[in-house]
Amino acid sequence: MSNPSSISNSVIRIAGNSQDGIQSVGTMLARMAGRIDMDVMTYMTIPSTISGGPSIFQVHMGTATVLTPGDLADVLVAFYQHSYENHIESLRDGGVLIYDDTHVDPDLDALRQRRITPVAVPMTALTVETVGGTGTQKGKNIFLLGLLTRVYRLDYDKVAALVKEQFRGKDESVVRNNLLALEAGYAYQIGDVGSFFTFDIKPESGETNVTMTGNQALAYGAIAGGIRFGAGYPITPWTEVMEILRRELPRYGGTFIQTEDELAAIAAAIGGAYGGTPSLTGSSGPGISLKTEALGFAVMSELPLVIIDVQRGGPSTGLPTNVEQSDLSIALNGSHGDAPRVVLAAANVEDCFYIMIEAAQIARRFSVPVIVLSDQALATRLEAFPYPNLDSLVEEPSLNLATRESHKPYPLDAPTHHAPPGTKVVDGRYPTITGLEHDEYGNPSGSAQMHTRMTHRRSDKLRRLAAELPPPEVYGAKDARTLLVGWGSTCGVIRSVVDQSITSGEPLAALHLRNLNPLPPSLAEIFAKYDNVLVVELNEGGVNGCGQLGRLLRAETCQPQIRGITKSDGGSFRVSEVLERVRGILESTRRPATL
Amino acid sequence: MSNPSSISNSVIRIAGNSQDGIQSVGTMLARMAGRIDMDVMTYMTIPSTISGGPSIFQVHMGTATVLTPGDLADVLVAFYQHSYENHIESLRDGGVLIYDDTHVDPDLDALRQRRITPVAVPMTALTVETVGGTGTQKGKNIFLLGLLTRVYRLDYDKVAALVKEQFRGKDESVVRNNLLALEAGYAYQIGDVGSFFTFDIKPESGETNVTMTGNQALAYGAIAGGIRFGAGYPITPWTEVMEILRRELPRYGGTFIQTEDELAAIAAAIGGAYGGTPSLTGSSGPGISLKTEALGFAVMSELPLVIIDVQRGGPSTGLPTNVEQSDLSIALNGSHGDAPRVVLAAANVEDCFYIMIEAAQIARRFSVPVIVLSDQALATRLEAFPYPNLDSLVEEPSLNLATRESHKPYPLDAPTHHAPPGTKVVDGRYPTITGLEHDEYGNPSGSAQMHTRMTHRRSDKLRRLAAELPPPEVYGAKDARTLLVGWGSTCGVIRSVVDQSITSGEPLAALHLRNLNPLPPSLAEIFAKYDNVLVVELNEGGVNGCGQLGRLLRAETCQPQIRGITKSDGGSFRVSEVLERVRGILESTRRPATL
Amino acid sequence: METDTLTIEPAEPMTRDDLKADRPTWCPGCGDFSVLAMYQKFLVDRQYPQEKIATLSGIGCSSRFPYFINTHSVHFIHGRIIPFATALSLTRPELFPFVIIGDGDAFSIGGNHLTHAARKNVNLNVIILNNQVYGLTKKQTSPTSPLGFRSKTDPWGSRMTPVNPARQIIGAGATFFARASAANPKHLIQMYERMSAHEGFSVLEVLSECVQFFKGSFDGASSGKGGDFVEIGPDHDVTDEGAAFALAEKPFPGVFGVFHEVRRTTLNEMEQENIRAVAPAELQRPTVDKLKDSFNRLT
Amino acid sequence: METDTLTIEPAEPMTRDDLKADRPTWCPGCGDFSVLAMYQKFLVDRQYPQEKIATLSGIGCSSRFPYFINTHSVHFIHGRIIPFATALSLTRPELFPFVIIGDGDAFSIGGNHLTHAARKNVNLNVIILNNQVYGLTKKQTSPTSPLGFRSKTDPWGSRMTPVNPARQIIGAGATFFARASAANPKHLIQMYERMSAHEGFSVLEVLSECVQFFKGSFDGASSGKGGDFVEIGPDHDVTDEGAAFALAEKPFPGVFGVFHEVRRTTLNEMEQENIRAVAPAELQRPTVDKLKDSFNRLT
Ligand SMILES: Cc1ncc(C[n+]2csc(CCOP(=O)(O)OP(=O)(O)O)c2C)c(N)n1
Ligand SMILES: Cc1ncc(C[n+]2csc(CCOP(=O)(O)OP(=O)(O)O)c2C)c(N)n1
Ligand code: SF4
Ligand code: SF4
Ligand SMILES: [Mg+2]
Ligand SMILES: [Mg+2]
Repeated sequence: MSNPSSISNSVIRIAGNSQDGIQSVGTMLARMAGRIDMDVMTYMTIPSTISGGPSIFQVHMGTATVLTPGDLADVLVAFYQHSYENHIESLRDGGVLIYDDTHVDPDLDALRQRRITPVAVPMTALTVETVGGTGTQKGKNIFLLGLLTRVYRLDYDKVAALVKEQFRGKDESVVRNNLLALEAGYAYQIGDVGSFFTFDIKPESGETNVTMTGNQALAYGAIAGGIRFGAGYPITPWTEVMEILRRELPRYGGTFIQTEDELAAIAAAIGGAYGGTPSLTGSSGPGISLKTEALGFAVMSELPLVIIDVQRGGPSTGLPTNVEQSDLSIALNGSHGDAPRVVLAAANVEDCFYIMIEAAQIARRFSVPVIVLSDQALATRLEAFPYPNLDSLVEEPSLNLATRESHKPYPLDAPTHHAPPGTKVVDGRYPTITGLEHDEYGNPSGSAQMHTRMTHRRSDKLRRLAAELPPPEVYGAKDARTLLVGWGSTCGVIRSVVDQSITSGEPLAALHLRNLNPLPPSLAEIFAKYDNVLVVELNEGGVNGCGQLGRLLRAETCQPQIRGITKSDGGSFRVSEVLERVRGILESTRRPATL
Repeated sequence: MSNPSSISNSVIRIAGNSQDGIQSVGTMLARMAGRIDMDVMTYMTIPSTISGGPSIFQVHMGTATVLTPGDLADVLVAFYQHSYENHIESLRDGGVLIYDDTHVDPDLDALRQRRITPVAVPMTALTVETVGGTGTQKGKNIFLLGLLTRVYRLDYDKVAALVKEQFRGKDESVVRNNLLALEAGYAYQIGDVGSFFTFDIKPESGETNVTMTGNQALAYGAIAGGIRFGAGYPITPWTEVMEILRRELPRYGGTFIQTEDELAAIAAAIGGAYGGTPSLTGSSGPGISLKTEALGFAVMSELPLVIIDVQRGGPSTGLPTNVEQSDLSIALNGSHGDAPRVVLAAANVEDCFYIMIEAAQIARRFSVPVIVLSDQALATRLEAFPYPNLDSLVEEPSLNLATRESHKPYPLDAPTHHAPPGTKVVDGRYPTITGLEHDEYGNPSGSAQMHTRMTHRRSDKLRRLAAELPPPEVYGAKDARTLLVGWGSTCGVIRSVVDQSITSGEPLAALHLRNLNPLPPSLAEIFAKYDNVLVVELNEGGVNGCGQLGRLLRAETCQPQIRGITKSDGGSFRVSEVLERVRGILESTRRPATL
Repeated sequence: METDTLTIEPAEPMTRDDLKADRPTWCPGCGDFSVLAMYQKFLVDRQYPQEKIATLSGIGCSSRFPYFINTHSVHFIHGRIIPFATALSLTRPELFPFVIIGDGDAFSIGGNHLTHAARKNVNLNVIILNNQVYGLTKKQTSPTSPLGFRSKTDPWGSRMTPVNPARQIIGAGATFFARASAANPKHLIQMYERMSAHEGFSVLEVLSECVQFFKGSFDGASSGKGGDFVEIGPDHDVTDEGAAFALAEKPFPGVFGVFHEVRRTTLNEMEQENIRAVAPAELQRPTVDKLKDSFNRLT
Repeated sequence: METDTLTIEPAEPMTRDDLKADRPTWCPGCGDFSVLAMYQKFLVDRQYPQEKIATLSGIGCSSRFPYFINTHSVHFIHGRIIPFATALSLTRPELFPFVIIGDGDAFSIGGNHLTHAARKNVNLNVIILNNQVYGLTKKQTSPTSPLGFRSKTDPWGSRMTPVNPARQIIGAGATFFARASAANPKHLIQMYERMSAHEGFSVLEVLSECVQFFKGSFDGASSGKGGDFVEIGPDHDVTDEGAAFALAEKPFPGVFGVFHEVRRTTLNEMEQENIRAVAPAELQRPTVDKLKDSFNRLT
């Protein structure tokens, strides 16, 4: 792209130290985008020490669909020399570099060669001057927000309103100083911003968006889904979900407790479910491993339960603040014995909200544990999405203690409907809920026939659920010979790959799986139509390059054209990276034919 | 078979109450068989209450190969009416029923129709008379042993020697009374035993056998493999392994501790391994689930460790005293993240011994955790096998604290060799062993490249091990179109199925897997030669009827002719059952072709 | 939240027959029989509505109660019933849950949960059937096995200082601790009464002989067997923690009765506080309206 | 069993520089810096052979020690380093292992292991860096957080009775317990000395301020900050458990020094007993011969 061009979407990367408040300015920018009906997606890195350190916040916003946080930035903001050095390669040729010339000394020649417009702004100095600070750098981020409001021609008043909201409840002077900083940034003579690019802002549709992170969406989705009890133990990146639920559930008459460890947390959640209260637990990596014993009890005893796994890099303590999709295998197989459970994976932040409602419903309807997979990228990413139709979505949970004439907790000829204690049973025979193999009343049974039938009963739930699922939709080119298959947070990246492939003349199609256990129907028929089925996922590849989902799909369909595009580097996929890998595979599979 | 026939092998089922000492008479019979160079395999059930109750002990012995505990019995001994009623169907037509006529009143007509020879023996009364007992039934089992010595024409003196050994250390009078009971049983005029059948006893080859259970073999295999530290928590059927090691290890200068739970047990075993002592832990079902978090640490930190899983019926508390092969999935996939570990499964009791030596070696050579799968059937089954060549097998473990010039615990260009504390490092840089992703020295690293390379390093161990494995051998008919694939304790049954298929004109072949992760090479090529690959296992079948191994093999080879023969009824396979299932599948797959 | 659709006949009093379920599979003579019988008698005496009683166990011989009593029951996993019951107690305060577990379940694998529940003063009744051995797995050393006890994992006799239940549980912050014996059913039932009357984390240790693997273990506490069953005297101040610790230090077979009973805010009350801190009008508003408030802040 | 193939120059004394590793990533001002510095000084003072020191941690800010000290080190998983270290202590008695963990690691997820190790009197030194908060996960309530502490999981202030480390650890049977503060390095190093001199399960609680999430928590124990650092007087009898419990009950900030020190057979000694019970000649026989004995009994 050359300047000045009119662009509908833009990627801004703010690079500094986390102490500079780059997360809060990025969040406000994203929220602003959401408010004026733009698509938006963010990406941030977490500094390696608790007290902070170098980090970035990237905002991809625009009126055209935003599916990824962006590969390369259009605008890079560099607060420090290290910010400049580490991130200048992430700025596209022809982009704009805004830097704090108190701290940054760029190589102007190199920039010129890459047609980058350097814009020196004495941010630290001007902020201190405006706010009258003491040399602490508070307000610098808001100054930057003003500057970006100018660059992107955003509505100043709306941005100012956002700043006021942000500091609501704070001291009067804090609000005033920040507004001063905003104004100073907005007023700063940055040069001819029109020469950078023209940012298209469409008239608003009038529809409202909400802007939140995946962790927030999971928590509010749980409440919308009727969850009223939860238990957890802190671990990154799951912690935020429990912190929100701990704070919010009492408003709904519910309770969330922090337990002494993850083993207690899942035991408590099962106890809550036994009591008839829709319940959840959750964790990340190590905590999920610890929950697998009790998970097996939930399967065996047929109690409804939702378990959230916000995945991070593994194995063991691994990479706590990086993304990876390597918990699919444990989600499917964790716990000894044949222990069928439902596994769902959220595709994006919006889906984090809806999938929790769905998970709670499935858990209740089938009396089964449901694992919801999210990941570190979703957890920390902001996205704007249409305000959900809460009126039609939200169900008021109620405790059903209706008296029953008789009750079998494990009827061989009917689905389980848990009768919580407090339920009177007129025939006087009360149920035992158990982890031992049992007869219909929950009494221990070592009978061969009973174990056969009960085993079948437990897995039959998944068959019944599968029968309800619609065949998954294929996205992209009708004439594609290659299908990309994905799951979880890579959804947007894969769609972008497909979009780009279509314009680039090597058309691809894509299929995204939300239901991982049971899988939706018709996969074998769909796959059979393609020469190549490439399963894109963030974990390690084995046979045929297949990762954890790839191997599952090979087992399921036995189609050898299933191959994997995987990586384990702690980062998400970039669009260009996937495209390149796809091309590589297509070339290598084509080659033998031409020899 | 009609009487009198000459048979080389015989199955005896003793049915009574566990308090009657049927386990000890069965064990002596098996040991006797082992001593005179017969093959032998036993099977027992465990009463459902602690204080005992109805149970059986079955002994299959003979001079022809014994591969299973036997489908139907040639001789049934029934102590009580319930023993007779519950087990008469397990006696083959034409067999011999020996019953205690104090307690049992058989339906002689029905027996006649099935050509069964009923032999009434007043066992209780005669024992009381002989031993001068007080009406307690002590000695009844030894009386029976005498009786069977006569029926099978065993060497009386050898049996008497065994009885003496059995009561070694007991009071003089106990030994005497038991010998009296033995003699009384041997002397009892049971009628013309020659009319039952003639039991072929070949001259002994002079080679010595040992007779033990799978649990014993695992424990002694661990010692032979150099294990000198272990930690565990009791759980059926694993407990006996830890009880033996607790008692035996001090004799070898080693230690085994009972910890407060399974989480502590594996942590301790990893601590032992860190100290440079070959270490193990183990458990069954629920305890295995609890160990998966720390298992991931052993993978990440690359420490050698052996983990025994004596499988039982699952999920959850499941069926603690029944057999199932349903922990393969957790053995392969338990623990979050990509956590590659080695998985081996013992094929029979003899193999329990050898596989432990192998596991300890692999753990040490590759600095990796190795899971050894056994199961409840192996755990409680007696088998006789040739006395191992201990001189060539046993290595004296030694702690290598040789000073190193420099040491990287995780070198990118070389395999890990753990340097336990006490190792001096001349360049002064000491290693950190860690569960976080790390650089070569064990310092935390979030670098994309490092995670990629370290992830690869960890799974590369399995690739290196796989490259060493010989392609598995196919057993059975050269011209077979159907291959049975098995793993674990069903090895003998599957071989029997193949043997029978060959005589019955529908020839089958079989392949047994001991290495489940990594799998041995050439499986795809081998499978490709067969129209049907039927994976026989004791767990639940999904797609194409495939169980846990079946699904793995489908993922690995993508060959749709892989089907499953599975069951979850808490019992092992019978030969006839597998044959029938094979025929059923072959018919159903043939049908479309003939339509 | 409760709904009760069927109309019920005026309730007949609950009898012990109503509470009978499967015949216990314990060994003949096992102490647990008497603990069960007295549990049934106690429930009948109290006339709790049958459907509101929950019998909750872990894994072990003692944890087989759920099969032998006809109430809503749970046979959970080994060592984790305390957090399970904590959740039930917090979310369903109108129920009458009783946790019944063994010494291994309580003090070995489940020790941490017991300690934390005591500290947080969860409103819960916990009955620990102490037979000083692992019964179900057939004779391994338990944390309460006495010095010198020969088990399959300590064939040479255990040399580890056993857990002192009174000391550990009171030390951890339990607001009620009492001790009874299966061999003295009359006293046992009194202790059930006292325990159930207490609001807060209540533990009742019951010595219950394992005749199969530790026969005679409690003869010293049985007057019928030449021992002495010493009850705590009326001058013991149950609110005096120091005095309770002193009782705990008495040598085997120790004393029986209520060691300690104090009132402290329960976790249940604290969590209810959090709900009560929400304005009643706010609590009554429909979920969807409250969710909208949150979403509106996120536009 | 040891083999030492390279011949080594006569050892130079170990210096603090030898013990330096990566620069700590703790927040500036974190109490853990001083605990580390004194740990290094203590090791240098004692001149343990560097290769025989093992620094063992769980997970938490405090558990980052292994990266900041140049010894054989282990950064294990959350809450389980005690059984790990138990095995190391049992199997490699010639080493000098130090366990360094946080309050969450020790008392929350790891509470049961701590209690059982104390009961069994494992010969081990455990240093608990108590900052009364979860640091690494950014401010949740820890078992030692005081009443009223506002965290992200108790935004309205914690209402749970905190664990009293001295009471819990001595109560569980630890044979050594001392208390120190990161803010008083001179006293801290004395406590390292005392702890390391003790044979048996030794716990040293060190108050170590989390300046990021609980600033000022220990000002009350710091004379420089208007508080009082009260040392235990010479007339305290460390063998008197009752006296130790009395000290444990002193209100915040409590007292510092050695609360309790007694000698009891260690688990290490008990397990060595089992080995020593084997005749020395038998112990010396090759593995293969002993195995043959067992196999011969199984023919
Ligand atoms: C996770 C797990 N570990 C181990 C077991 C095996 N197990 C069952 S009961 C039990 C201990 C029984 O002792 P106790 O709790 O004292 O009960 P008792 O049988 O003596 O009444 C053990 C170790 C299990 N079921 N689950
Ligand atoms: C099994 C497991 N659960 C949770 C975590 C997350 N986690 C890491 S450190 C920590 C607690 C930190 O508190 P503390 O032990 O007091 O150490 P501090 O950071 O305060 O020094 C938690 C919950 C984890 N790593 N593993
Ligand atoms: S083994 Fe012991 S505790 Fe278990 S039922 Fe028998 S006597 Fe009771
Ligand atoms: S968060 Fe607290 S404990 Fe952690 S390094 Fe910072 S100050 Fe220290
Ligand atoms: Mg017990
Ligand atoms: Mg802390």
